[in-house]
Amino acid sequence: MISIADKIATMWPEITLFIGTCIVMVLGLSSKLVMRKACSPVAGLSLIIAGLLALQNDDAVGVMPYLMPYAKALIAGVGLLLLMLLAGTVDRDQEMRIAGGAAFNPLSSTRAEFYAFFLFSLTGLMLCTGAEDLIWLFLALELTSLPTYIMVTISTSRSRGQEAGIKYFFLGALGAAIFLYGFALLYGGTGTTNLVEMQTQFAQGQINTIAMLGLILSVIGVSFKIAAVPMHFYTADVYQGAAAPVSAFLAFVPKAAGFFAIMLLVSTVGWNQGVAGGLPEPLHATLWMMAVATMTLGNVLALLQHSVKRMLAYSSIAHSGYMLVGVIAGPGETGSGSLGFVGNGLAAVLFYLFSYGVMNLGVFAVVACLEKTGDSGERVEAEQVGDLQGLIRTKPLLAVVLTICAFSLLGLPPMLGFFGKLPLFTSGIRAGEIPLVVILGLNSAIAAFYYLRLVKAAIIDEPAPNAEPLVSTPFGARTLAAGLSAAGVVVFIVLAGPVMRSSERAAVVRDVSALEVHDLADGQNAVPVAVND
Amino acid sequence: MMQTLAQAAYPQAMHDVTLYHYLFVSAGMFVLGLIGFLTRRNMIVMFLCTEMMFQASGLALIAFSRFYLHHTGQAFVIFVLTVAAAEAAMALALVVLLYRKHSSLDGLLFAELRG
Amino acid sequence: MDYLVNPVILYSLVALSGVGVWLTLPRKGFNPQILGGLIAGIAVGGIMLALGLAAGDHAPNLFFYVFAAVALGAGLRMITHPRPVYAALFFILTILASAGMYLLLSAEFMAFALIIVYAGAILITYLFVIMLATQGQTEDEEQAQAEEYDKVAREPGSAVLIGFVLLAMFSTMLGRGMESLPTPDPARVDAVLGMMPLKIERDMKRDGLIEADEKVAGAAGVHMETRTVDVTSPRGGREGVAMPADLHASNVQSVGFVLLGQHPGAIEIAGVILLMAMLGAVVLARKKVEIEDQAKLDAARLMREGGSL
Amino acid sequence: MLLQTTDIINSMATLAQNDHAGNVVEHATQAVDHAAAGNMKLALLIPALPILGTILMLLCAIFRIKSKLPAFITVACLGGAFVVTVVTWLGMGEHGAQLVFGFDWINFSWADASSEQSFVANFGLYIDRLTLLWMLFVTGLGTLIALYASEYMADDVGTGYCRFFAAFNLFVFAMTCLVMADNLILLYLGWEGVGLCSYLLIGYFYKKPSAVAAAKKAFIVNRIGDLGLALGIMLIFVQFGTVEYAELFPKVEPLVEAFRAGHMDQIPFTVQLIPVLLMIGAFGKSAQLPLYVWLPDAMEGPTPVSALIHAATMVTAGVFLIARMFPVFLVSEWALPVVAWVGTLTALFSATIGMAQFDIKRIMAYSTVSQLGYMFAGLGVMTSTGAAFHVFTHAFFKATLFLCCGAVMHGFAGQLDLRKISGLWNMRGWRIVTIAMLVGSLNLAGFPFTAGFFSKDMIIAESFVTPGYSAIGWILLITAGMTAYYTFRVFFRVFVGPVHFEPGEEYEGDAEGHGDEGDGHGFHPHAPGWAVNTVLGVLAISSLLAVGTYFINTDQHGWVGSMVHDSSAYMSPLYESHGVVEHDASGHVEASSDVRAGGTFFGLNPHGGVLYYVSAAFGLIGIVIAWWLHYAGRTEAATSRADNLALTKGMLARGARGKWFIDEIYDAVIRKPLWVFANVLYWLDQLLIDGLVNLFGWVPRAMGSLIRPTQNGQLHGYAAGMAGGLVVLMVVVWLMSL
Repeated sequence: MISIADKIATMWPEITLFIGTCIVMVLGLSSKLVMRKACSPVAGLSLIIAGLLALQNDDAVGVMPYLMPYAKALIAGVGLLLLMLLAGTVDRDQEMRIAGGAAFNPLSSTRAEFYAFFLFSLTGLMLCTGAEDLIWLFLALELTSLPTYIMVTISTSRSRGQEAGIKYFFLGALGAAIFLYGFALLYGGTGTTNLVEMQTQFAQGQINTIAMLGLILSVIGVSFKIAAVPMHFYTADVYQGAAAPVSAFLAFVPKAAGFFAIMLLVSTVGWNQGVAGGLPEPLHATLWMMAVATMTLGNVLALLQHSVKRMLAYSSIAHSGYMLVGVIAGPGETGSGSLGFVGNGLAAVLFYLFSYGVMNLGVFAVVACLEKTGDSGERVEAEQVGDLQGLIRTKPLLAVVLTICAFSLLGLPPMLGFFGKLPLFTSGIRAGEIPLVVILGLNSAIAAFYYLRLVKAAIIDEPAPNAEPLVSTPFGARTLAAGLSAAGVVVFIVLAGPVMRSSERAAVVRDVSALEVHDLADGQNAVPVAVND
Repeated sequence: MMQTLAQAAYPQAMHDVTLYHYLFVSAGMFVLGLIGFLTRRNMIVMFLCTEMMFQASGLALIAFSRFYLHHTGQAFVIFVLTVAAAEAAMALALVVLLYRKHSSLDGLLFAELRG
Repeated sequence: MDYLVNPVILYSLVALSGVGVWLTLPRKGFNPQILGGLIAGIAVGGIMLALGLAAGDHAPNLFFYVFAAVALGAGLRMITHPRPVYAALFFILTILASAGMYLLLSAEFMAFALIIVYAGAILITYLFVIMLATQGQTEDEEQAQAEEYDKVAREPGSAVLIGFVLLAMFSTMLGRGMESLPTPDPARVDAVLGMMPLKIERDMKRDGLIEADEKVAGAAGVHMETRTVDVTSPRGGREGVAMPADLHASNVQSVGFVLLGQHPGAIEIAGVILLMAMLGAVVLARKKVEIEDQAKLDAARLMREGGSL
Repeated sequence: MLLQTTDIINSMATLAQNDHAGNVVEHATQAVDHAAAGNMKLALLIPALPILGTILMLLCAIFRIKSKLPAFITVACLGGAFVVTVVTWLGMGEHGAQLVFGFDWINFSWADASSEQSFVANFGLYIDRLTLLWMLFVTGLGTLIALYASEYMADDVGTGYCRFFAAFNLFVFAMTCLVMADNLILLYLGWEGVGLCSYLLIGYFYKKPSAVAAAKKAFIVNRIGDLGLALGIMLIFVQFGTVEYAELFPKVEPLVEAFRAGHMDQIPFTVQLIPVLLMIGAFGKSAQLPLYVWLPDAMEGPTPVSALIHAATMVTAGVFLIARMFPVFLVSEWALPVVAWVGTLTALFSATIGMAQFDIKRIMAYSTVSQLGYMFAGLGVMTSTGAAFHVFTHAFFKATLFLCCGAVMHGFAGQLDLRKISGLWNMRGWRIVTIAMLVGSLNLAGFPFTAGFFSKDMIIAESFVTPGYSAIGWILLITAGMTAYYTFRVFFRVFVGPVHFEPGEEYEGDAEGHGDEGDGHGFHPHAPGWAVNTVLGVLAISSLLAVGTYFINTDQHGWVGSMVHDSSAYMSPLYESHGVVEHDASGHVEASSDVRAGGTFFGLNPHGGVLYYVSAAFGLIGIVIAWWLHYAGRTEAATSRADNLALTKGMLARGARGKWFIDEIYDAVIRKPLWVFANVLYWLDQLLIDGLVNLFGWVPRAMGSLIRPTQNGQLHGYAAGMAGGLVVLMVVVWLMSL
């Protein structure tokens, strides 16, 4: 166990974010517009500094020793894009009234808190990546998700936001109760909350039933965050009810936290405990069924949607299912016979998180950029697929962004999403999960239907004759976020190499077998036996 | 009093059969909380039920902590209490907000988003 | 110890208690709550009895059964009582019974913390909110206070089925894992004592094992393997003075060492969570329910005119 | 792992300046020459020019150019690519396969204790004669079709025009990637790119619901095939540790040896699985049973697109894939027989459907499917030369045929029904079209001494030679007769005979002047202009001249044979082991001295020339039947409306009756049974195969509708769902731990 001083040395990014949070909380309450507007630059600055600090750090910590630099830099990067997208989500009415001459009333402003929640949540996400202990992991997960409940609720003044908030919060609490019970049993089955000790203990002997039950309960509970079946129910309602930028936030931040947590938890048992290698059978069966159900359910329900946000919610479920394939496949052997990145399921998940974060954000950004006039004269998001018809004629940039990102989400070569999905396939094959890979392939084919529907609406269809004209939101930052994510999808086709390399390094799981070999060598002074072949 | 209350004189090891009794009660509390969450429509009571599920975890943690004769589980419970308090604060604020709007605490009022 | 209780008996009793709980849940018309409660109580009591018989000498003492009965009974009443205030009060009872079990488990600090923090603070907040949210306008409405949605349980059948299947699974798997749990190490209990030479010195002085002018030679002078201490004094030190057998670190001391020694980072995170929760509660509490209609129209007009921030 | 950004445009510019510094990377394999010469690096221009064209098209679209400029830019780019291809081919000399390195694209390597491994897929070109053969007709025909399209699409000048040519260029680019790639990943990129562009092009008339549906169908059916290819590629990497041809082929070599020696047990099962997966991809792209359904529907696109897709590019991709990966196919016991039989059945099946159609473009579509069946059969019976030769000749004559149909369609306002047009030969300005059509038809029908005759014959002869495949030979012979029949049915109906025409559905004018719109009054077909005529002339002449290639390099089965020689598709060791030595093509009568272990044709050597007479006879019989049924004695186009018109006016009544008489016989003896049979097949096709494909679309939706009620918006329902799911998983875990 490392000392607290060493631990703090790995936490500078989080500390930076927290300092940023404190500054933002104060700035947002200022009566000066310029100070209030400084909230997001300050948040962005703290994210940039946190990202840079994360890259500096290279201490090996926990069961996935090198996860932190990659994951934190990824969080900071996608966080920056999300920050741009979140511009103007709250306080729009109030700022308009102030612009119209009303006095600033700090009691009705939520800008400070909104950005603070944003940073709190990212802080929690970063803390997840460095978790060495169940207690730490539990708190980090809660810190990640609690602010998102409030963000959803206050993101729009419409009652749908509150409905989304209540569903998200209550079901989230239920999920938290489940994984907390799992953590308790995991502690009970091993006698320790420390993940490294737990891993060593698992590697030494049979896995206790209580520990296995705890592990499975934890994974199922945490899968609420990644919106996997059976914890997926909230997803569509919440994504639809929240404002589009917040939905984009939900599609990345809790999902990333969930995957980090699941990877850390599953790493403790490792991928060589099954009868024929791989995960232990009960855990394998659970994850397998979850993966299959998740990707299938997400895709088939997405087919039926007319709301872009709902469709993206279900597709987000499906993408979680894809990523679970990587978790099932595991990191693969090291040493000879290793396939490296293409055989490493965890690296595939980490890389997919990156590509999914970028490309999914692009589509949400397009929705966030568009508004139409609602029934009672107020502006509402243009979230129906039908609203996007003929987008290429009115907003060509957004239409191109939508097309690129949708193709990428579809996994069409040579888009980034293709390179994200490829290692999931290859690692699945490497792990011998052929049925799973076939289902994954079929699901990718199903996904073509609804992503192409988006593209068709935007590029091919004519706008309906009596359609409300679409208006851009007056936030350049949102358009910038859209453009940047589309550019990211294209640029990282070529630049994917370094990211893949880092994700492969980040996917290293602490090697317990080496310890055992070492112990054996000490114990019985093994002599190599000539094998007659 | 303390010595009579305590199952086996601390720090002697606790038998695993005894541990099982506590775990059974803990599982029972968890399940009761779950049933309450599924059947009660009053949002405050629903949240009370999640608190009960948290308490079930707490009881299991303390029992294991006693079994292993160390105190990590007890420390865990402190954090569970903290998080439960934080969640309760936010949940109650949310519920009050919704009550002011709808004058009802019925969790089934919210079914506009579906499909 | 694959099964403490014959699985057939266990599962039938679990099913029976499920039936009992199902009967207890409030519904319209015929409402056999008392009967249901009795059935559930008898069934759970049967399980407990069977467990106790199977455990023989190792069965927990009587207090456990009392607290368990109170905890589960109050829990059942909490989820069935139509009035939220009573539900909260019954939950407090569950908490108190849990605290009792914490005491049985030698977790005194957590027991009292639970009562003070949880039953005393958090649940009182709940009570406030419930009273705030469900106050009847006039006394006539007192009867109507128990609102319709509180009187009837939603889909009790499926909920009970889900819950009790889960209970059966849990009890089976928990029982199966019992025998292969890692062995606890009693020596670790007092490991923390080695870090408390002053406490040892104080206790040993009280017991007269060392003289008034002798001092324990710091943490390095405590040998927990042999339970002896080295003492120094102006008269020349002694080595290997045996500690009294009943000298243990108290529960609070041990928890404190674990908390601050092993999880200081977690405490910081917990602090951040509490700050965030406070902020969240404030934001939600002051959020206006509706924008005034005029303001809404103004905002809409500004938007139409292409106003920007 | 190293992945470096190289700007393709920059590297192109460097190449253009003939700057020899850098850019050529030596791959460490012995089997392949590395292009050190400057003219080989020039080959990078072949993919670069079409992509440049795409970029220019986008610029045109941005600047809203409303002229034919985009078309001519496209022609220039593709023509340039063609010239570069020719120069590359001439510069090939006697070299074998050569690698040309473009830029680093995907390059990971990782080292471990025992070895260094890598996953390399660079943007590099693998140039051997097979590649060049394909590129010659892809770029050549692409240029000609683009020129044709410049006139054909003239009504859409503006944004649509730019969109069309942008997709056109992208299509050719994807095809060059597919064909010239030096690794399977780049091939896959091209493969998917071709699919995407076909989606865009088929759906070009996006206001027509049928076009959109057809585009979607094409895309989805292709995706099914692509899944097979993708899995195949992954399996190749898993099995052989590389996706680069230059490294792959040497690794397959020992397995081929093992196969030849009969040591099947030395070949892992997974290796035998690879060709099956690749085959699924090829079947999808090349429209073979059961995945051919998209191709006839793809007629909804503009005709140049049909020509491009059907004649030269997309559909031959499957043939190319199998030809390129031939060594991999050789190590499987079942792969090639399956290919042969699927091809043969496809050929027969679609020929029967083609006989019962009235839409001339659709007839050509089914004939394409049928001819592709021939090519697959050729590959299956291991005459890759024959298959490649047929691809080559087919490219020319099918392009001719399609463009002729397009000209007719264009001239007669979308009319494609062969009962409603007649006697083009006698109309002004249609002679070139008719002649071109005749040339194309002769080729397709396998008329003696046309290129199509020789290429088809090579496949049929080989199937008689190969033991166990004589049934295939017979089916192919019968199909050849059917092909001749339906080809000349179109020709006799539409292009010769009495003059008659009715405008198609696109004709809208003159309604107020006559009131009887639709029967052709006031409608004036407009004859094709210079661009179309030029293209048709060039194509007709090339189709005729293509026969000449058969007599070049006769010791290697003609020029195409020499192109296939030295490529991966040529398998000299196996060739002899199967008892098939190259026969002397210059003298068919010269029976090879050793009558092989292989099959014979009634005791005669199939390569000995006897089949030339037999297949010529089959073709001629088909033509004669078509002549008798559709030309002889016909005085009026065969539409009932035209008949009625003739009857009421009392004119030409006898002729009409006579025609009825012919049609009665035709109906009773041939057409009715065939019609029934073809309709049964068509029905099967619609119900079974289309049904399967539709099922693929329907099942997920149905599942979705079933699951949807769980998303009822109720908080408690969701909670119950979560808890219920938890319980289900717990029960499974419990059952597993029993």
